[in-house]
Amino acid sequence: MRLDLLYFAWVRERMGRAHETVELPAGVTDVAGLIDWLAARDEAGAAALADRGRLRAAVDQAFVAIDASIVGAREVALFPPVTGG
Amino acid sequence: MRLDLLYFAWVRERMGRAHETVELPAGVTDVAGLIDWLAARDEAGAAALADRGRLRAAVDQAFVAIDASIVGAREVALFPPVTGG
Amino acid sequence: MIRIRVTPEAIDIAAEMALAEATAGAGAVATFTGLVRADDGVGTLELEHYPGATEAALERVAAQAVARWSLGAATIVHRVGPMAPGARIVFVAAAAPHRAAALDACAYLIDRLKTDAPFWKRETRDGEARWVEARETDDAAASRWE
Amino acid sequence: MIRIRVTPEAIDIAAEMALAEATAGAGAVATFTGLVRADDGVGTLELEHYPGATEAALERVAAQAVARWSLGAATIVHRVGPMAPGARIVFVAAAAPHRAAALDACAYLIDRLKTDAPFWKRETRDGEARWVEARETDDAAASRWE
Repeated sequence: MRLDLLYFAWVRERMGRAHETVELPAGVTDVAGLIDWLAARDEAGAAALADRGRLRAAVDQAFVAIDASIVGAREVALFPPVTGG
Repeated sequence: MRLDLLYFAWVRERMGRAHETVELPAGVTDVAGLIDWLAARDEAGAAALADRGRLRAAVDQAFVAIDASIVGAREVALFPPVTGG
Repeated sequence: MIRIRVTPEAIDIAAEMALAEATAGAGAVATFTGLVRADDGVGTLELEHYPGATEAALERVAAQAVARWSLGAATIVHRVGPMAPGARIVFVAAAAPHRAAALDACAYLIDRLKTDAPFWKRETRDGEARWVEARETDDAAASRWE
Repeated sequence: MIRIRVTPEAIDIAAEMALAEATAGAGAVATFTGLVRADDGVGTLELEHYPGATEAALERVAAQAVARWSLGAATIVHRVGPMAPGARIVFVAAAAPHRAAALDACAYLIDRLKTDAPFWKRETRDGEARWVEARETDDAAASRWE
């Protein structure tokens, strides 16, 4: 499955990129699985995604819980808790 | 006792004046007594002060209850409930 | 900083905001603006007040808000005299380091002003003038701060 | 009327107020402005956001407020990019016929924005940049509206 990934704030900095398009392995079906896969992929992923408690996600631009499905999604974003306003 | 009286809004209109200085009779010692005396004094006073439930007062510029003392006061104001803001 | 103005002039919100924002520690400014409603048939609104007593009452309300919420600034500007539909009648602002204090203090300023300051509104509709009646909900709103 | 802006430009409060005030039935406008505090050692603040998702989130928050309090107008303007101490980060406004609705809706807009919109703050102090941590009090403030 082809998926656009976006990273923000310190997740972006540690990933070393703001976005990428990936070809997901068949077993990755939710946000938590995506995070596991990215963390195992390379050192940048391991560093950016180590602190699971401080990671938040959006699927197709809607905030979701970490166990949310990504089946059929076009875009997933990973980022720290928001701090606007 | 010499006392400055101020009237506002429809109390002012019905009294036909915005202020006056009066010489109070000795028995008038509180706001309620002042209102009774003014209402008995002339027709304008009777008309302006008939609706006691809708009258409010200030003694020396501080809002007070209708039974508040006016002994030693320099200025008493009579007016309807306030409607600012 | 407490800023009280009772004025026949139009209220300049940009200027008032700049003053409130410039106070020490301001990270949050909450404001309330009351307007002459443009769509309910009022031709003009006229505001009468009790000179001296009005300013003193507004000072007291502002000082209470500053003390209760440790504000950097409390502003109350109230227009008096005749004004047209759409005009600003009143503007209040509360500046504080954080938003909860600014928001609560702003509500306090306008709620207390409604019951504690000697202003009277007279509106003209279809050529006929009438004094606006006080609303019981204003007393209820003011008393929730006690 | 819902007005959402996410912009690198300075926030013009006079212009935003005029738009909110001009909506049908406006007798009351409540606003909240968040500022870069000028006195706590921050050199610059930088706001990052998630283009598209941010605007959609702000639209949702504003639409919920309009529906819940029957607002004439809900405005959310949020600045992004680098900004200096004293600058306005965010401005929200709620216009309604009466003040209780305007005040509550204004608090709702800023409380929900803090938790529901994808913005991230990075501040620079003494030449060192750090990402601002989210505050638990923000979640508490947002959840009181549920």
